[in-house]
Amino acid sequence: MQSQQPQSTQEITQHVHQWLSENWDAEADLVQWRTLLAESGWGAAHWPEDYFGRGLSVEVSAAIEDVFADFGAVGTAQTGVRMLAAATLLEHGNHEQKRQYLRRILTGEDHWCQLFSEPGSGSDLAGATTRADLDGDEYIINGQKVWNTSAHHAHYGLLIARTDWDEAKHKGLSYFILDMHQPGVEVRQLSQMNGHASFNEVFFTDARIPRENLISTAGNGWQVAMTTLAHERRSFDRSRENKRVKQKGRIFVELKKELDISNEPYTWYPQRAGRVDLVMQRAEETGAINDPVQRQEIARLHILSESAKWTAQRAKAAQKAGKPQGPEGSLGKLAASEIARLAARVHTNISANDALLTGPTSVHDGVVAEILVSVPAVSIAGGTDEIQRNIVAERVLGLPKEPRFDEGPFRNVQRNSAAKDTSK
Amino acid sequence: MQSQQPQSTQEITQHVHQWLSENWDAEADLVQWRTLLAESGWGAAHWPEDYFGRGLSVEVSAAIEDVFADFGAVGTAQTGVRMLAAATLLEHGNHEQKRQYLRRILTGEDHWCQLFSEPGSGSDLAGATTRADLDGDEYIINGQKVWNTSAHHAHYGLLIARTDWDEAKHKGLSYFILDMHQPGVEVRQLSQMNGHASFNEVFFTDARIPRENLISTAGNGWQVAMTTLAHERRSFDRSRENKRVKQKGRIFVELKKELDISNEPYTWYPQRAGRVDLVMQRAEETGAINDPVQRQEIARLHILSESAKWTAQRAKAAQKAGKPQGPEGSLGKLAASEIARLAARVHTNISANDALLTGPTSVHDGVVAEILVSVPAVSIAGGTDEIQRNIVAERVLGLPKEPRFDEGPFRNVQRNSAAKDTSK
Amino acid sequence: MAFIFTEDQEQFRDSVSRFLKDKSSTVDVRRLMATAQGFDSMVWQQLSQQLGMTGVHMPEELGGAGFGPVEMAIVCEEMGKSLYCGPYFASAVCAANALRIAGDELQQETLLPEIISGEKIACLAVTEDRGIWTDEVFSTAATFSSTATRTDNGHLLNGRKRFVVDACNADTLIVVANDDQDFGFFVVDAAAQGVSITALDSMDPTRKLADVEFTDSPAQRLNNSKPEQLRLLVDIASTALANEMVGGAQTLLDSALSYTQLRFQFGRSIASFQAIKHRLADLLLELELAKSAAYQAAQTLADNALWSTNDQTADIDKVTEHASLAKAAASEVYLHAALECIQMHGGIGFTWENDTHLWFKRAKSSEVFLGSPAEHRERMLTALCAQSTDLRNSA
Amino acid sequence: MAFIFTEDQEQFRDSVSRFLKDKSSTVDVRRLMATAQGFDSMVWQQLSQQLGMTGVHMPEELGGAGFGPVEMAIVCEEMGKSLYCGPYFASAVCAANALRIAGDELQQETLLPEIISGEKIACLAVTEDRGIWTDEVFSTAATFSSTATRTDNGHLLNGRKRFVVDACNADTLIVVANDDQDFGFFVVDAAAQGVSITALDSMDPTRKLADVEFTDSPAQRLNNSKPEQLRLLVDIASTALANEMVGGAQTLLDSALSYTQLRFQFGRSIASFQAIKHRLADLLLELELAKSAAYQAAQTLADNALWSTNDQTADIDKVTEHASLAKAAASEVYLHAALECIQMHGGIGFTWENDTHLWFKRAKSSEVFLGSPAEHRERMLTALCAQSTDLRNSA
Repeated sequence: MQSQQPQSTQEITQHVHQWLSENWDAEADLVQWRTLLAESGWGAAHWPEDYFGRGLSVEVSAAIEDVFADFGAVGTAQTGVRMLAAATLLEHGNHEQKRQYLRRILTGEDHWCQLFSEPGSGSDLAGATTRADLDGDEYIINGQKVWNTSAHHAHYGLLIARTDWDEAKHKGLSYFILDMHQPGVEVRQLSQMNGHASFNEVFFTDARIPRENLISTAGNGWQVAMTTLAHERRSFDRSRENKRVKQKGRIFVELKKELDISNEPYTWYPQRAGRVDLVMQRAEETGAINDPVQRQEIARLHILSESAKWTAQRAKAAQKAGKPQGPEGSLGKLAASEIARLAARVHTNISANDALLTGPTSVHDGVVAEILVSVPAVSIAGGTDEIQRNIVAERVLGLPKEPRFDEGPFRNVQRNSAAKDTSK
Repeated sequence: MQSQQPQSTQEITQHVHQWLSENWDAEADLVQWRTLLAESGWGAAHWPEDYFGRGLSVEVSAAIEDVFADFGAVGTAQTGVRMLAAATLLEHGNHEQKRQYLRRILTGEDHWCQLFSEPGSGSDLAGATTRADLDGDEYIINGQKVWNTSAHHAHYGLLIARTDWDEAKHKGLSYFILDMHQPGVEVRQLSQMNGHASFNEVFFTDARIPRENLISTAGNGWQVAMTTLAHERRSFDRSRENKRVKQKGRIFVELKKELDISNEPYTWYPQRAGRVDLVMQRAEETGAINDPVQRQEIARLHILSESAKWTAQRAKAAQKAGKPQGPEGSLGKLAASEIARLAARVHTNISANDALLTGPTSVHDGVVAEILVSVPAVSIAGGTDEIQRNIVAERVLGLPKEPRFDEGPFRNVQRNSAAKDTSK
Repeated sequence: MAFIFTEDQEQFRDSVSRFLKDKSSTVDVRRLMATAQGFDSMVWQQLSQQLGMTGVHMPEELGGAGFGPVEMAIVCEEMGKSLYCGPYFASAVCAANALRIAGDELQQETLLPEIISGEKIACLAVTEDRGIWTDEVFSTAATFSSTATRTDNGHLLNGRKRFVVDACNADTLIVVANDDQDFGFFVVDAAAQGVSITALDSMDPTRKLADVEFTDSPAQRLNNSKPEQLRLLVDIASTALANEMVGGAQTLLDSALSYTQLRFQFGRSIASFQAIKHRLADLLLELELAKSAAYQAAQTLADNALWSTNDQTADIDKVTEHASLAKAAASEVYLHAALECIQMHGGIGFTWENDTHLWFKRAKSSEVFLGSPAEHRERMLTALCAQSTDLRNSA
Repeated sequence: MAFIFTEDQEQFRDSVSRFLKDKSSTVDVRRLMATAQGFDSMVWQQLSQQLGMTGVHMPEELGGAGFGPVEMAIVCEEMGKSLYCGPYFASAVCAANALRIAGDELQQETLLPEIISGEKIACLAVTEDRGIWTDEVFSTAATFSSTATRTDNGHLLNGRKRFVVDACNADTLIVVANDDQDFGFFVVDAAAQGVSITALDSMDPTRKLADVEFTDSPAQRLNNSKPEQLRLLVDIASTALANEMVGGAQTLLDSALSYTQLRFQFGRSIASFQAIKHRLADLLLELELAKSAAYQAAQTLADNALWSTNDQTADIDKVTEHASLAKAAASEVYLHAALECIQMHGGIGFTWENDTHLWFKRAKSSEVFLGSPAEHRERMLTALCAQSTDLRNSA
């Protein structure tokens, strides 16, 4: 870490290549290897030098990751919520917090989860009513969170909770690191209508957080949460890591275990998107491709999905060219909902009764039925279509904002009756 | 009028039949005949005895109208806005107002129009900004009205105008009878996108209304207007009168002239509704009936229009049976919009390029093109679909009302910039 | 109903509704859908014998109540509301009507009373291969690969039927098969030799499906069998299903109405957002239209002496037109209501714990059962065109 | 464009846009649509000669600018935005491309320069009877009742073409007709003997239509005529029209956005009502998708050496797929935008005085022109299936 920094990207990547030649070992212990990475600063080169990085630019850091990939070497742990935790700590944590958590984030020793959404505050995240009451040197936590991916694997949770009920909604929240392994925290898996269980509910009954686990200051939780959410939107590309695990060596066996855990909630996501890729094949298998009425619907779906693809490419090309983002950049999620809904309809019509079957005798292992019972999630997860339309209308088209009914002390804001109890 | 009232409906109708045998003359002068009707009380038998009626029930009055129809005799004038004027005067007018206007309403000598909507207040009728300022014994009127059917034929207008700008929106309005034949009143016909001109604009520049033409009290205009609007919804069945004019006699020639004027704005209304009745014929003429894709759309239209018809019949049957009105009674207008829109689509597809033609060489005299350019009015006229959906959601489903932004003194309510000028 | 239900019909509906509210809560539905049988025999017995639902539309002399399709449709609508799990549709709607239409007097007297009383459960096996209710199945020109061969002791049945509703629970199967004439209806004992019933795993566990294979299974021909009766049976089944579907859609709309008013976000109930309000108004419109169609289809069946295809005054084209019209309309609103109900519940609407998915899955299985909306629109239009041709010919 | 327009293309668009803003205001449109000619000759001359719009996609050696379909599409989009009235589509898009594709070198050199310079106006006459652009017209197996008979002095043309855009303004007609081989493209002078042009009254007075009858009219065969060129011409015209349509839809969306924000009812702008906001968001989505499709179709034309149907590397199925995809998508969003724009204007949106109906009528005439959305979806899918067959065959 104290070594002289080379100047050009090429020099750096050559240096990293050299370093890997000297240090990489496919038979190493995964955590030991990553500990070495953390200490060398090459595992998170864009992080500050004081915290396991080298203070390099994000672009150079990406080039270094490419070197790792080309070399076939395993990098630091990047799956799940841990990188959101790291980004949030790097921006808002104090020195002790950074020293305490960042290394084990990189090594993958600690799993993290996000504890933001609540049964009573989904679209309206800032309406959280989980309470954190200061009692001496500890905060006492009571309430419930939901939609917490991988909470059942997590050592730590990123929690927003209300510390002040007399402040306005966004100003009474605080942000904490919560130790998940304590008696007052109960995690329950939440089954979905498609039979999968990608999320958890987390219940707090007098759970405790030492005062030093408050991130930033009390009442500043919404600002901190914004950092976490901003990084959530830069979704992690799992394909690279997933490809790597096919390599040989002890370290890849361990890596595969880690990835299996992080991929597990997402196995049904291709079905959720409607499996447009399967449509023509199914239409030929069933003969629906010869039905003029079905052809119209298949064509509509093709038009929609191709247009959405080209629209995304337009947005990407404009961004790459450094142009201001046009409206096309904000529409992907709404388009995805439409595609998925139409695809479900088309698959239903193509497969007819066979669309219902889920058992071993079913078509393509029940994939059509899984599409049908998964698609309704697209227009809800990650911000409902209604919220998306508001965003597009207000931010892209510049139309007036919704009138506010949640100003003034949060204690007086109307909210769900179930959630009201915690405010007493 | 002073005659002894017979007791049963049958006795009354026999009496009327006898009276008609003695008095009816197809060669009479129309106004003279109706003057006789007004004086006899048989032309509006449900009106009070003091005002050209006999104080009978609406049901008996309807039975009397049937006798007139069976006998082939002409009744009192009932077209256009005059019956709304009569209903409003009967409920809110004072004795002098009733004596002055009601007789000539029945005889058809006076034409009336409604002066409610304004360019700046369409859906929001109570947001009217036409002003009426008291100046001695006269109100001085300035402002503009729009969508005034037959205003160019009218002797009198039913006007709502703002007399108090410091009261709340609904409380600052007053209701007047305006003499249309005066220098400060200018009527302009308003052309529509389909080439017809069913409506007028009316401009007021220091027009004058004598104080005694105020209906009810100043500030009570919205309540009075509600009476007019309630009667507007009970739409007049023109078919009976229209059939009658085929009879022979001088009186029918005069009647035909009257009806031609009142029917004139409505000649394109069948096209506005989408002409579902023409669909199968056109589909057979063009061969579209053999196209599986077009058949689907034709079938959708048939399903929609049949279902809407049955839904209306359900509502009617329930009403007849004295049952509380179910949701099915409030949906007709929204259903009509959907039917018309779908019908326009189906007609376009059936007729293809021929759908565009309007000239003498066109299909069925350009009726398809007239459908296409008329249908967009259905979802606007008589309350937009958006207003209808609010009504259904709030009154039928009991969902929360829209938040209000127009309370307090009307002077301070945000409104269209064009309309703002009149409030100074 | 002539656009309004009679007082008697309303009372009957109330009693059905109260019974199902008590016996078919979502707790019951969840319990039963997890079982292989899928229904509660005790409840079945009560609704058949105490309330006479299974025979409401069957003649009094066979143990029924002597009412008609409108009352049968009322039962179906209420069952759709509560998502009743049981073989009513298979046995009382499909099989009993098949026997009534195609059986001769003796066969009806022998077979129907036990089905009407609910002591025996029957089902109707029609579709083969992919379970498609195509134009061919809808028409009188259908051919089936299942065959019934005449022997000295009645017929022997061979073939495979797919997606047979409640076959697993049936004592008696009514099977459509080719014979030496054209095709006809055959009665097979579920326990008879060569009958193999395989339950299917369906996304909708509230409606139990099975494949049925016959290998030289002894079968009794229904003696009045005629090919055109299949069309009438599809009409009856479609009408019943349409009524079931509008019932289900009503429950979904009610659920969305109640949840969106209770649910607060941003300091206001989400039902106060115009986007939600207007969509609920649109859904109400669509549902009321579909209800009118479902009711009308039942009335048209009642008006057209449906129990006899020999009746010259019966307007079978009108029956088919209205049945398929209702099926198409109800399918679309049911699925629409289910999707809106999930969407308006947000994340919770996608969970297993929330009840919405139970109706969503029934909506999906109802959409394909008896043929897709597009197929029924086509079928409806064909029947409609046949009428206008008739009108022109008679004019 | 490869998903982004180049700086040059953006500059070209700006200059076209500025010109049209100046020369094709709605005052101009209203003035011109009321005339029989329907366009302003002076403006036509300026846009052809000063701005080179008519030849932007034509070779430099013939007087064009040497650019391609993307630049042509830019002109069309901007003309759609301002509802430009004039024979650009008929002459520069349809007729010029027909000459380019089917004419031999000499014919191009003789005929194209004057069309490129705008001195002469040409148009393309294809459809007959009801003006339907059916599968047959779209395919290479089309037959036409118009015939071209070979004589010693060239051909004599007989037949009737319907719904010919801007035929009334044309100096030269390019006519598709059967000849002794199959069918081909024929050049006819509008002033030639036996040519009778009858203007049609159309609901959309901004696009002038006419019927054209030929009686022994002298005609010159385009010497490289091949039946499959008609398909390519439909692709080019569909792509151009799709770009024109998304331009028009953009104007309608802009108009709705601006009006709903200015319009106050109930003390708030109607754009603050969620019902309006969400529908405008949906319309934006639909429009951006259709724009992407229209741009892609132009790019695919550009990428596939469209000027020669002999080019073996050209993926004509991809060209057709994208052209019809774009036409179908643009037709639907244009009409949708027009209906929403009227609706959001309320009563005033239905008046003659308000400009919305001008675009509404163009949306309607564009919907049927070159074939309906359903026909283009079918055409697109056929082309798509041909590609996947090719892929399988080559794999």
